[in-house]
Amino acid sequence: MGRFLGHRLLGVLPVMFGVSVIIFILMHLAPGDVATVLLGPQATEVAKTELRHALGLDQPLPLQYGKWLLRTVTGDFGTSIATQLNVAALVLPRFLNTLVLTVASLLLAIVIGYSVGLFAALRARSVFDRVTITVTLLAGSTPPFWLGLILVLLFAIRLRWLPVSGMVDMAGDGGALDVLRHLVLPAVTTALGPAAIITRMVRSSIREALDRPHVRVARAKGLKRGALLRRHVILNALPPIITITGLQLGYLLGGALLTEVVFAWPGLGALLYDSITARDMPVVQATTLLIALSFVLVNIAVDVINVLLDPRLREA
Amino acid sequence: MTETLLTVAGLSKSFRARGTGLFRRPVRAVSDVSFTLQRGETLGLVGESGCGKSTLARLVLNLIPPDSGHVTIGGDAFTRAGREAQRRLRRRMQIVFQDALSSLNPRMTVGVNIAEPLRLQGIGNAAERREAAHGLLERVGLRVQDAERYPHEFSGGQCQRIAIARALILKPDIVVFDEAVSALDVSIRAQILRLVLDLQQQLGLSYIFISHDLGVVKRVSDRIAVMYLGRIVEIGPADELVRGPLHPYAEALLRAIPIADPRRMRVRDLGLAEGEAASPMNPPDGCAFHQRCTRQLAICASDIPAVHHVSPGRSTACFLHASPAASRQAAD
Amino acid sequence: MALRAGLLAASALAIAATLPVSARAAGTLIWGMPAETDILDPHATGGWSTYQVTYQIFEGLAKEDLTKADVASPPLVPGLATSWDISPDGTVYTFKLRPGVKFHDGTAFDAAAVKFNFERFWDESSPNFYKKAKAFVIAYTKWIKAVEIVDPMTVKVTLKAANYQWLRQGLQSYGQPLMVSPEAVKKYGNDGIALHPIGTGPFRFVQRDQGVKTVIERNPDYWGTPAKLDRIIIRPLQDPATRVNALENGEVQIISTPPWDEIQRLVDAGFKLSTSPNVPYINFIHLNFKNPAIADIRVRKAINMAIDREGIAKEIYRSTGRAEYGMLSPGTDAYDPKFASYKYDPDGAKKLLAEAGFANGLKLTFELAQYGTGEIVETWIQRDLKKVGIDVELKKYEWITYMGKWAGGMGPDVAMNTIGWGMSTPAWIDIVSRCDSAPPGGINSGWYCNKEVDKLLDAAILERDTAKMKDIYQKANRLIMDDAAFVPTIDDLQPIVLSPKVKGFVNPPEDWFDLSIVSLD
Amino acid sequence: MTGPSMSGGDIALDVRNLRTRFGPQHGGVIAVDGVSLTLRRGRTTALVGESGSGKSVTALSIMGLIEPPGRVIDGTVLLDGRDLRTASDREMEAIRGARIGMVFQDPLTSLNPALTIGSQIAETILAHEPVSAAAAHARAVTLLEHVGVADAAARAQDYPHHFSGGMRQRVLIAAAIACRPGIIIADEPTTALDVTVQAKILRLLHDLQQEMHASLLLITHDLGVVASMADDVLVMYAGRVLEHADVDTLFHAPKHPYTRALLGCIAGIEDDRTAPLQPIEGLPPDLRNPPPGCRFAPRCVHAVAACTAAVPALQTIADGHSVACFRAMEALGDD
Amino acid sequence: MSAAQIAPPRPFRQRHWRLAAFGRDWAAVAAALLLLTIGGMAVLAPLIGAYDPYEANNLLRFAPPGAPGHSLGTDQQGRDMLARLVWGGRVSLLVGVVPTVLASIIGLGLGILAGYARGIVDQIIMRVLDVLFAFPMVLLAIAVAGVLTPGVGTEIVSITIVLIPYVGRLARTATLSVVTMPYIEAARAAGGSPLAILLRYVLPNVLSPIVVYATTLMGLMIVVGSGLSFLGLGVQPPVADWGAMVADGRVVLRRAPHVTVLPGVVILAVSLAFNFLGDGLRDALDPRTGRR
Repeated sequence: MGRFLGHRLLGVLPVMFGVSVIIFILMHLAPGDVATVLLGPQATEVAKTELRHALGLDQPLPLQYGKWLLRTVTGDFGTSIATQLNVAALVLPRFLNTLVLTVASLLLAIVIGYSVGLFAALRARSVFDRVTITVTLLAGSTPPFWLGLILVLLFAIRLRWLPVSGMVDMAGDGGALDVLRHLVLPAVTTALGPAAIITRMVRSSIREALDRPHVRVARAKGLKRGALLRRHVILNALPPIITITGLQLGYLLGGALLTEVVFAWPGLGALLYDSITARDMPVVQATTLLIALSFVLVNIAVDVINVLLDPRLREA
Repeated sequence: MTETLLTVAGLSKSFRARGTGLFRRPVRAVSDVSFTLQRGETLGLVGESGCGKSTLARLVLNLIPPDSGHVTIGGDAFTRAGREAQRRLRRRMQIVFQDALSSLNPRMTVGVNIAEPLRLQGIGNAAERREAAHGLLERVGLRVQDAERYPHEFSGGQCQRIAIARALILKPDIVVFDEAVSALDVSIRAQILRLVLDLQQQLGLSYIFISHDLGVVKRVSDRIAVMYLGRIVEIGPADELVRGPLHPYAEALLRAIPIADPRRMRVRDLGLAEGEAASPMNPPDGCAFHQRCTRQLAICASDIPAVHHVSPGRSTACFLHASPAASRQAAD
Repeated sequence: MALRAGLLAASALAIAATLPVSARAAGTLIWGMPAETDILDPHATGGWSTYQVTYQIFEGLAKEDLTKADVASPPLVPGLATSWDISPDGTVYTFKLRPGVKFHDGTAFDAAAVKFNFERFWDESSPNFYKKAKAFVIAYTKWIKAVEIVDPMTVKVTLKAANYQWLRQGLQSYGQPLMVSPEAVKKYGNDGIALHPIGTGPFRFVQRDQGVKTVIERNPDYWGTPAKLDRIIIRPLQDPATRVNALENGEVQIISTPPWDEIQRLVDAGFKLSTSPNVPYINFIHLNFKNPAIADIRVRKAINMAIDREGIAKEIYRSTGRAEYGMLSPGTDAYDPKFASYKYDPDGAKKLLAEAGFANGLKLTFELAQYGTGEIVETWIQRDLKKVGIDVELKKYEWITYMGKWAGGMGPDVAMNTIGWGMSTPAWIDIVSRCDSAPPGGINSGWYCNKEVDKLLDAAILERDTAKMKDIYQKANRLIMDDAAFVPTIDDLQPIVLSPKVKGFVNPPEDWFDLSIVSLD
Repeated sequence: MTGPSMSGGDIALDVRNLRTRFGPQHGGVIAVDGVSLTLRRGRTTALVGESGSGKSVTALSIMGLIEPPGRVIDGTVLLDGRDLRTASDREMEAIRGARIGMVFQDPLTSLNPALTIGSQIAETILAHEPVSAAAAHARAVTLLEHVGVADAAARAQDYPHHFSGGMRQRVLIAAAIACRPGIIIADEPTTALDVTVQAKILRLLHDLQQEMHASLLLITHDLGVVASMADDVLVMYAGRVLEHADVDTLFHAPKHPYTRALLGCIAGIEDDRTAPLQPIEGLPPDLRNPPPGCRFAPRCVHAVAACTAAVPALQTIADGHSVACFRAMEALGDD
Repeated sequence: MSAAQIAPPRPFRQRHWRLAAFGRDWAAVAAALLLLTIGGMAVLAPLIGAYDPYEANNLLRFAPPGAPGHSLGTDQQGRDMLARLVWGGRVSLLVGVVPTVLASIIGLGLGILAGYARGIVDQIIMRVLDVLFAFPMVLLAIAVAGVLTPGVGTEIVSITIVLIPYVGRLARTATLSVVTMPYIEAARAAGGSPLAILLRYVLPNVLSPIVVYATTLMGLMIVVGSGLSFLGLGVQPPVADWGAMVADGRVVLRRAPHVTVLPGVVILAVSLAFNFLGDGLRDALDPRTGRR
């Protein structure tokens, strides 16, 4: 187990390296000049050159990358070009905001997905099962940004039950309950897709587990329904379910961007979008790495859980 | 009259075990296997699961490269032959697998499947290949119309007929059957066995017939080779071997088979071999069978017995039947 | 476990959903802005949306009076200087400083503080020099020759040459010489001012939550009339629909740049619309003189005549825009509302095109920045040009890419590009129309060059007499439009929608506002 | 060998006219079509047939383990006078594992890979007896020893993948007999095993049955296994029982042409290579569209017109010997 | 457009295509018909419809659906909604279909190569795909689109790049399961060259899960592509695809909800149709999965 974990964690490095190189190259391929953006159209060429020099943008690319890498490895993510804020100080609160949205959406998706999926699997081919399948397809086909708009129209504008946007009250002192109120619509919007996927996975995985021979053996032993489901069905159906749940978490961490835009949720995705458009390289790099890292770490966590669930893997 | 078609000499093959940790060491699947096959003869290869018989089949067919040893077909080196030479030699030896359906390409019609070896070998034009396939379809007991259907539309027995037809389309000298009837029901199995025997008679084929079922092997084979943990422990004429097995493992195998006659054998009469088969991942020193052997000698735990010729056509790898010199040595 | 936690969260959400919108603290104004403010250091920032915040925190020696809406241009009034004296040759400015002013951190404002600030954004030899500021405040500092302390409350600035627009040039976007607390600079470093903006203004900085909000509160020790509001929260709400929704739900009290089509509905619903008739900027199209077709003046005139500006102003801007026929922005002294150039005349345009040899049509490329909500004006222009036989391909670029292309000048394959820009000084016109403003010297993106115009512009800046100065600029404007060098289009009259509770808001001829006069019911 | 005893107290399970259908009422498949059998204490009954003959479905029907879209549609399953077909789910749970133990075909997949061996045996006990988990586990260890697993206490903590196929089958047998059921149903218990392992498992099943004086219903396609284990034999074909006899009669005086043909098909170890194989021609019927009359008729060399006209009933032709064939009483040569 | 929705299906065993099975699946048939209709309308857009999608009519702004002459109403510029939906479909379908096809071809190639060659080739390909995989899909698309000039071409390129690792992984898994099939060995025993085996045995058998997956992906990419357009990274005006139409309409969401609702419903319907079609294909191509 320890070796497995060590091995997997070591594997994170090349992936992160690859991610940072790609982002670095992409950002440098991007047209547009940071100096023009920062200094405005009036700035003289001399001033722009000086700024580029000050930012180290006139150095050869590999050198720039190497310096960046060296600083990053020592934990220094630099200063945002656009806002002069410390990148770590800028990115971390945004990451937490995204985490709030992501975890809330995921919990919602899990509650819906696990219960509906299980119920549908146990009643295979029933009306409920068929409806579930259709609804999950429908949910998976709904553009979330559009759904967000419709929900806003209904619940925020027409009914006025919930705030339109933001993470906290505009005045900014609403406390945890206020955050919860703001969380409802974006979380529902974001949760819909993952809930659909999780539902389908739970359903198919439970159905597959129900078909395994040892379930019949367990029934032949006279096990009660609860014990049967718990010990012989759910336990064995879990690995793919956990894998897909982990994937959802990973994707949500970086993929809730559109929801963040629609609801003005101050998350990481929106920050990254802004930073890309502002060519704010240090922020883009830090954000991308953070998102990719969380994604990779979530995948590792999923693997670890699956290994713990499966004695065969546990011993290897 | 006898003509040696196939010579297998000293074939060995190890695999690197999958996974990490404990079982990283190489697994010896086949160790130093030698035999010959005469024209028109059937050699039965029998052994229990994990004994390496399927690996041996793939080695003989050169589907996987051996670590050592070689295969010669009719005097031509097969292993380590040039690509083109190897391709041509493949025409002389074909294989029929256990899972007939999986051995047919599901995206091709039965006719195309059967004709496929011709195509891969670049023999004939489309019409000729088609005709050849039709001819073989009838020969294996199916109808010409079946050529246009797809494999999944056929039952297991029918699929095996198709697979046999495909194996025969290159007009090979040798056909290897790898557990070809094991998955079939008794009545269908008998049909296929009869077909296999009839074809041999009609076409003068030589067979290597691999199975875990000694009853089936005995029924079709002239000679039988018994495998245990990657080695041939005994080889000899089918009748002799069944009547009087030399190797203790062959004997144990025979005694464990229930006979379909309640008057002659009940469950109490079944021979119960000691222990369980050793793992190929972790083989014991010396004779692989010695821990289970009721008649083991001191030497069995340390030395690997060589193959000894006991009588014409019979040989075994057991110290009990070693040459007198070896026996004496063992007794000391 | 995960299941139970999920249930908890779900029930908490359900409870939360039923609660009413909480009451707000009185005296707090929340403003929904379309853009995030960037660096809160007035010497090192360029965006007007940022100045809408920094203007409340910082002050300059001179100020523009933003409490009046019905003026052509905001009058220059004393700020941290109670008065200034300009030498007869126009090169020496002597500022008398306002006594008794303290920065928000308690630092006294005096000549030393002024000197310190000048050193920071101008004097490269000073240890206090902030390299980053140089590029921003350049329009102001490039004229400076010397800065001297005359006495503790008097500062003398000597210019390299006369420039009667100099004071006003310092109050435009892209770097303003506002006074920053020297103590704060020493304490937090030059870069630290962005996070600790400490000035003398009516509001002081409270908190900045990047991308979420910026909070400022009343400066109780303000030297002038104290601000009426306790607190202002500025919220970046990039999405226009979000801004409207937030306003209607009472979450914010003011929004900038409302969607045109929603304005009337908002007004009908009881919200107040405020526009500025004299905005200090203008929307226009650069025509590219390097493009073979555009090089023909008949084509340039035809384009000018083909566009139905009044239609756009009415149908798209919903009367919050005004058709423009010249290049002087309305927020300057020199603007003449009666100035006319090319009237909407599609038939005339067709005739001109035919004369130019394009009777059978013409294909042109039009570069523009992507605004995110559909380029409704540009597509209108595209349709209008189509009617006179010009096929326009719209090439849309993401903002930063576009900035580079625009500032770098158009290549010969491009016919036109567009921008909305301007200042409350007519001297702005230099930057886009002088020969030596061709990239990279300036933003004359279409490579327009008329020596006559240059001469006029040279003279204008040396003219101390306002009336004569206006006259020169109007002559230059006439020349430029005779050349049909640009296509001035429609001005956005800076519509702002306010909750009826907001009192005293003034929409002046400037890009930013004086919020100290605003109050809430 | 004693003849079948007639005493009713001997009967452990009495199955009458069992019918099980898969799929809809029309167009479905009758997988078990009127099977009757009687299990006696201390005796082994073999159900023999080829794949698709309905022998496994019969066992599952008895156990109440048929799952939708399958359904037992007719018949009675009498256990001590109680018809299991009318029993509630809860009652069936109490009977399964406690009164009837079942061993399945594939020991590789019949154990839950995620649970220890010990807990999979103990769960049978815990499901039926009010004992502590520790006590159940202790009994599981004893059971493991009983079925011949060495070092049982340590191995109870192991997971299935540590065990060979034969050992897993021992574990499954231990779980099936944990509550000492009066009836053991073994569905192809050795099919997936090597022949040397098969011999041991057969011996184990036999010894346990004797020791517990239980009834064993042995389901297999292997006539060798039948010959060595069974007291009574039922031959099934396409969902129906064609012949029922004691083992000696069945092997030495079979009456049904199918039984006889089947015996002719087996490649016995003793048979000479020169002896011609006598396969049954044709394929088993498609149960979605079964042939009229006797279902073996299309493949039967002795079939006459009557065979396709009506279904021959299972008729007793001698004490303990019944056959479902119109020509059962005729002397038929095997051509 | 949670990218998570493109978690690859587990590969299934190959069976021959069964048209009859597909024909029985009414949902799939209906979906196919819907897609054909919408696709046909998009392709034939210049030939049908009474209105120019770009012609604004200022007198008829925000006409609700059912207005005379404008069955689906008009938008904020008075442009006919139906015409715009039809013309927008050209772009939306292009962006949904083309990148999926491109990525399928590239991913299939890489996946088969990795699965068939194994060893170092496999390692290199999979590590590169791992890196691409670690980018959240939408962000990678935005990063690529942000670098290149916005437009249909960019949208296609960025979505293609995003999809490659997904298809590649599935193709590799499918290849790994196919290469162990006995029919591959049979072909080798018959003397088939590696290339012949790759083309005649591996490719056709890996293809069907990819086709099914690609069909489902097309539905998702319609949604993803519309999301990119929603952010302004898509087509150039005056052309507007469905996502851009939603984005355009959101400012007038209250006043004229149909301007936003209609394109959203169309995206949903088309995406749903691709999903149904994918499910239908899955069932038709693999008899093992039961009828729904």
